[in-house]
Amino acid sequence: MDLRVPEQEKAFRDEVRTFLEESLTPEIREAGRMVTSVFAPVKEAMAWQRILNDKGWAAPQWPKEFGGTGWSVTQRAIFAEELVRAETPPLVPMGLHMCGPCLIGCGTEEQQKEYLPKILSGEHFWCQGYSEPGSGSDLASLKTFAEKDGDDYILNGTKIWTTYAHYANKMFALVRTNRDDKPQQGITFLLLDMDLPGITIEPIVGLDEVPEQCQVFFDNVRVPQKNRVGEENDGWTVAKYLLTFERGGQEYAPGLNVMLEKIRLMAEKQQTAFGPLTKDPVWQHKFAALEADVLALEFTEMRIKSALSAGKDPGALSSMSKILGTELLQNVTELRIETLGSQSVIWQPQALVPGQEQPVIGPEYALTAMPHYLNSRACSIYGGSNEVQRGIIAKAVLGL
Amino acid sequence: MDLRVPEQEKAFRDEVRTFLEESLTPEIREAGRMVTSVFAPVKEAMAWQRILNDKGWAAPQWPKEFGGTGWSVTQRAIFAEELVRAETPPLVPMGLHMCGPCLIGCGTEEQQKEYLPKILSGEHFWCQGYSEPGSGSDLASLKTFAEKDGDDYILNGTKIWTTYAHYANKMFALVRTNRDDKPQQGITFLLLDMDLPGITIEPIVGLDEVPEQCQVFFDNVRVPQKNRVGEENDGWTVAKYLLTFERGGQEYAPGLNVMLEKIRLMAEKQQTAFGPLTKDPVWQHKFAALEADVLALEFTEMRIKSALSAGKDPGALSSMSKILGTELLQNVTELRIETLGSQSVIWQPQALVPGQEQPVIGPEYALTAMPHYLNSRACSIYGGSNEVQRGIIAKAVLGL
Amino acid sequence: MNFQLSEEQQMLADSAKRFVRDNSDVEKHRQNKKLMPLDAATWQQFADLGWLAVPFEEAHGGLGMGPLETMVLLEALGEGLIMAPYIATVVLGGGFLRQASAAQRAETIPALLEGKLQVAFAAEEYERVFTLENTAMAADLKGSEVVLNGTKSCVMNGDQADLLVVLARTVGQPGDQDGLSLFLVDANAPGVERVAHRTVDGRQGAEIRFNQVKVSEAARIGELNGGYAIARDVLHEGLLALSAESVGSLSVLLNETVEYSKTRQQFGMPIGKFQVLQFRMADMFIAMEQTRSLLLAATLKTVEGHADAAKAVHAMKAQLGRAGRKIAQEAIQIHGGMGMTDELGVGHYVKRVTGVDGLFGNADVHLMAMARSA
Amino acid sequence: MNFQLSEEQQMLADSAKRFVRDNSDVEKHRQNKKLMPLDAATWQQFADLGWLAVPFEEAHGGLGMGPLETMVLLEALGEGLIMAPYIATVVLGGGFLRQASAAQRAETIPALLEGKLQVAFAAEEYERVFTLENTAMAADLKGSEVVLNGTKSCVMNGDQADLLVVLARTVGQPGDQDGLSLFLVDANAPGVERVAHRTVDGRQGAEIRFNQVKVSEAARIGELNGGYAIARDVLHEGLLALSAESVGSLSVLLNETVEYSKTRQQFGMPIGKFQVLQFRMADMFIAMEQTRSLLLAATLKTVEGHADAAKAVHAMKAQLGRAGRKIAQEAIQIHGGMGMTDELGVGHYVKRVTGVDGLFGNADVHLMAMARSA
Repeated sequence: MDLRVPEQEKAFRDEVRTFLEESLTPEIREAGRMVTSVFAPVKEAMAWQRILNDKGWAAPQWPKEFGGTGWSVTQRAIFAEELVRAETPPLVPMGLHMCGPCLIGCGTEEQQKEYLPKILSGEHFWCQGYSEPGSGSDLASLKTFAEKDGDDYILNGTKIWTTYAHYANKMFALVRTNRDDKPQQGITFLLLDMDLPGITIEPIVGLDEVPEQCQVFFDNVRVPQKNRVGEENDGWTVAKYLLTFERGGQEYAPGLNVMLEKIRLMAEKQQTAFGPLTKDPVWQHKFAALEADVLALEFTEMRIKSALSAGKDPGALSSMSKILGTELLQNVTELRIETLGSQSVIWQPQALVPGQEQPVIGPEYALTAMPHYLNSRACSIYGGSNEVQRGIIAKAVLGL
Repeated sequence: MDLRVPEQEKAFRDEVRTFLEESLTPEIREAGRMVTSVFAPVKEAMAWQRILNDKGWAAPQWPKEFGGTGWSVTQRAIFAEELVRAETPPLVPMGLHMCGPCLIGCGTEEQQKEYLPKILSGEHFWCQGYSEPGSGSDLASLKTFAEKDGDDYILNGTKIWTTYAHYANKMFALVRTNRDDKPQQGITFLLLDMDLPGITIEPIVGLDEVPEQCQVFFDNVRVPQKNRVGEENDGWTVAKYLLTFERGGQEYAPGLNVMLEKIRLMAEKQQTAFGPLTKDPVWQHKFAALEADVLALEFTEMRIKSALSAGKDPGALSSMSKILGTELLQNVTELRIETLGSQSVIWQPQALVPGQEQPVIGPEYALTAMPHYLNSRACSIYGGSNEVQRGIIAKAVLGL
Repeated sequence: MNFQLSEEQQMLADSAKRFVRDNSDVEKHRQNKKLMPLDAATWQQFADLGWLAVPFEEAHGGLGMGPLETMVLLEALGEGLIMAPYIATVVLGGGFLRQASAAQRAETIPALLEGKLQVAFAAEEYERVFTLENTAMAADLKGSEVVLNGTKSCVMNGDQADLLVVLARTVGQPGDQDGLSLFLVDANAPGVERVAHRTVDGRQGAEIRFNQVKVSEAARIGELNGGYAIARDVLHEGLLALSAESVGSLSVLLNETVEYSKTRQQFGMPIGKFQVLQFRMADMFIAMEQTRSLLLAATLKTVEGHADAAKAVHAMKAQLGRAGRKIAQEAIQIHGGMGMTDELGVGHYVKRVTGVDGLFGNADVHLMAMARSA
Repeated sequence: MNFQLSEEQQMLADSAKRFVRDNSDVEKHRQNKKLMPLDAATWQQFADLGWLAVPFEEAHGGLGMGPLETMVLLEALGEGLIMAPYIATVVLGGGFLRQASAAQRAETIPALLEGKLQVAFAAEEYERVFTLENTAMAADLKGSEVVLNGTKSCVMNGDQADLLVVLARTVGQPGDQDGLSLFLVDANAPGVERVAHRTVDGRQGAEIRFNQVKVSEAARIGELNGGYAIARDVLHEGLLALSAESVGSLSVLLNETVEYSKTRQQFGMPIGKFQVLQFRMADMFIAMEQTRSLLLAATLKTVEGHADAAKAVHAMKAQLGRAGRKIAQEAIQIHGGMGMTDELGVGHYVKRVTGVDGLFGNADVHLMAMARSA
């Protein structure tokens, strides 16, 4: 057992840092600093993706033959950490992290050739049509129906929580093609253009007043059958491939460490009647408890990477990292609003729009605190709610 | 709305205080101070009951005609508070608070005349035969069977968690008399002598090394049918009468306040590197949070009493007071062991036996901390586990 | 001991509940995404209903009621998420004006009662954790005048106020209770610059900069350097009102969550049938009722002048922060995606409850104040 | 980065697990209700297996291993609730002796390795919240001698120890890191009075009173007034071992609770089918794995000498307290009445985990130490 980092990995980290230093524009940096969600502002995120793609680094997790980097587990982790430490805006994940892998695993060669390069370049902007008003955590109950008609499917129904559908020109969707099968069967994975006749998009305004999500309505929308990925009624297999592809899941600790350090700096500026807040034992106690939790998560994530590097299945540890990562993110954003007191009550969502010039009221560092606190409440809901995740641990890990 | 206390209630409180001052012996006081459970040492508790009974105050909750005091809701609460504040040992509840009320509500006049005076005097020491190894929170599943035979029932089976069965000369029990009915039917409420042939008692040693509970085995035990309370197969009605009788339930806040104050005094004696622990902001923060919780519970309990005094049903508030009372007791005992550090790790259960002379190792006030912490873990298990209680709130109050 | 409302209190509660049934502000919270002027019509209704007169003595034209009646009224307003600045103008503003000189009272209270005067308490400052004694903004004595320089932050209703009550330090250091003084300042006086802003809870406030603002001795409330005790007592009444309002909001959050869970289907049944959610809603219920109990404790102890009233007020604000956080977070989680939208009422209640913890010291600040007032 | 055990470590783990399978101490925890002498046979087995030699350099007759190997060994011992005083004698005692003078080492280490010497670290004092720097007991310099007076409390293994390592204050005040010194004291020296006691976790310790106990300069470990740094580093190794052992115990608590919930029937089904209990056991699992992660963090950072190793040790002890409390409480609650008995193993594991938080500073003490070491 050791934590040693081989020389070539140190060199790799330096290479990434130098690249970031040289290629991040002031606009992209600002957008990164102001992020209050897992979804960054589209314009800056896409500008950043184009820069990364020019370098060949837009999709390190993809196999090299499809445009990936061929990096090791450790290199990919280093790259991800450095992006987080430099506070770059997160890339929009629907194409690069969701649709792309499904196509790589289950798409035809033709589909791969047609779509993958445009995912990398950003020419195609994807949204994900999975959830429906009646099926949130219970995806198997989805109802949007695709009826065969000649070479096409005719789509009717509605999708909800479709992030950035109003920016997207493509959607990958799970739709029902057979009502008689068991719920998880009879579902098909389809690709479709967002400008097809019969599609209506209604943005949903969130608690932070940002229309990040949408509801999308399908009224007799014609989708060619060649846009199907995998077999008909076998869409569940395609969607599940993503889990195999992203074994080990996302790393949360690096971002949490960045946020903790920023909170510490903010707390240093807050004066109590007895000195700066960082000297207040009650604040110290809360902060230390969170630091301990994040350090534990950091090592849990290292145990996952170590297993992956050794070609083993990290299994149970991955199930818990989503729960811990999202709940610690919520706790960290909560400590931030507590640290800022009434400064976090001042509400200026317009000031978060990149490039706007209106002066900020109050300390600028307080600007993102409340929107991020509110937005982060969603983390324990989407991507398989934390209730679903705890159920998985109980059943799959503990055998209950 | 007001918190005013009428003059006659103040006078009543003074009367109680004077009585306690005059009649508590040093042995009884010591036993009260050393209590680490809801069950006090038997000898001192019974001595105290005899003193109270001589005054006519052993069962204030009983109707006056059966030996109660005729006090108002408020007077009873004042009396209970003063007992707690004087740290008297709690009276053994099985006769006075459990069997007695059932007999008052559902016993025949003959049963009432035979048993109630001896409950008051302590001549009869009762234990409660409800739980069985297979039925804890799920009482309806009990299996101990009473078969009719002439004028008797013949009992076979076993009861568990029978507090103080090894001291008792009487048991009130729920037994199955019909296996065909629905689970809650077919149960009968029986009274029996503990010295009957066929009864075996096995004390169960607890985490605190005290044999407080027992398992009781019945091997063809003959119980006369006249010892039945209520109708055959209708024992559930008898047992449930207790809920009606004790509407509003127990008050926890007075005892919690006493414990908090004792913890504060202990904390004052603990030196940190920066002064007494009571000046440590982290300790202050924890202590204040508990004080706030207990103050809230105190007023929740006042709201219950106010409703009862006005002849109203406190309903939902009673359901939550058992949860809060027991969990705050657990939190308070937890803060106490935290306050005492390694002093609470020293283990001297023998020093808690009243009247023993061996010198105590470490501060005497630390003696009860760990046994009480461990023993109090049971509070959220017995008397309808807190899981059952939360289920009641969800279903009966919130309609879920 | 008695927890029943008097007939008069019950009438006030009924009238407030009727008003709220007809005038919930949830829709306004949905619509207002920029700075809005005061809703003058609603305010006039408040005046007409006599609500502005509640805490004033009859000698001043008021109804001679107190914190108990304010509690009853505010709890109802909280249920409707009513955003009228009652606490800023009537409870805090009125509280200070009742302690002002006869001349000041004569000049201000009649206008306030008519609904013609808006007040704000300028207390918080940037980068200073809020407690009254942590006030740093200096008021310099120049002869019989006082000159104010500095900035007050997040002054609730500060954007609409005609009159500001300014807490400033005339001597001493942050941390000293001594040396604070209170001044009535015309919000439009020379040197007063206000930058209005929205707040997360759909209300409005202002950053207020004081640039060589001169006030006369007559503008002072209470003794020079003796502002702390007055500010503390008035603030405590404000916190009682804020908590009463929040208890109203919390009860709606609980009810809406419970009702939503009965209709929302997942995995073939209403989510309210899942034991985990049932227990969490039971805990929300317990948290809410415990908050209500502390509201009663703090209000009654204040009204009756118990020695531990201040401690109970701190306990209540702390509980409000802790219980409010818990209930709000669970309300969103149980609503799922819908809880994250601007569309449903629940999100607006959540934002109010979250904002309240940030105002006038959060839960930790008040737990430590409890410890100090022990 | 690599989290795989080396071949040697794996062998040690296997041998420890074999031992524990054949020698669980749970039955002894059930039986021992009074003070017991050292289980000499087990201790001799430890010596024969080479375990006493683990952390000593080869030059001293040891195996030249370190905290990683101690971790592997102790985790296995924790699974069997083995009560042999390995941490007191080998980890803490050995840690101090390795820093002692050549003469002291020659006199003690061979005996320790043979299983003939028991050691105890006398650090805690009554009514003093434990941190090393909070030590008050005075050691007075009289010429070349030092005279010890005072009482050390809850000295684990103090009842059996032949040799005591005593932390005392030679100058300064509680709170000062400077001015602490360490002395090796014969446990049977004149003026040393020991009152043995049981501890909640089924182990034993002693109150040790020092009455004019004279020790020579040669008995000092390290520099005069310079004991703090040595004591801190040795204690940190002790905390690593204590945590490793506890992680073993926690994993048993989790497993036994999960297995019990699969068999215990209530309301017509195994209680492990109730969603609320499933989620709570999932949270127990998470808490245990997070503790294991911090154990790895603290141990590896210590072994490799990272700058933040001390902070990680504090984080680990804090997590151990918090996670241990949570897992222990849930284990009892889910076992119901059976969890409260002396009969089942679960209660003994609970008592060990509860005791561990009380030793050498609880979770709060170590969270604050984290803050100071930031």
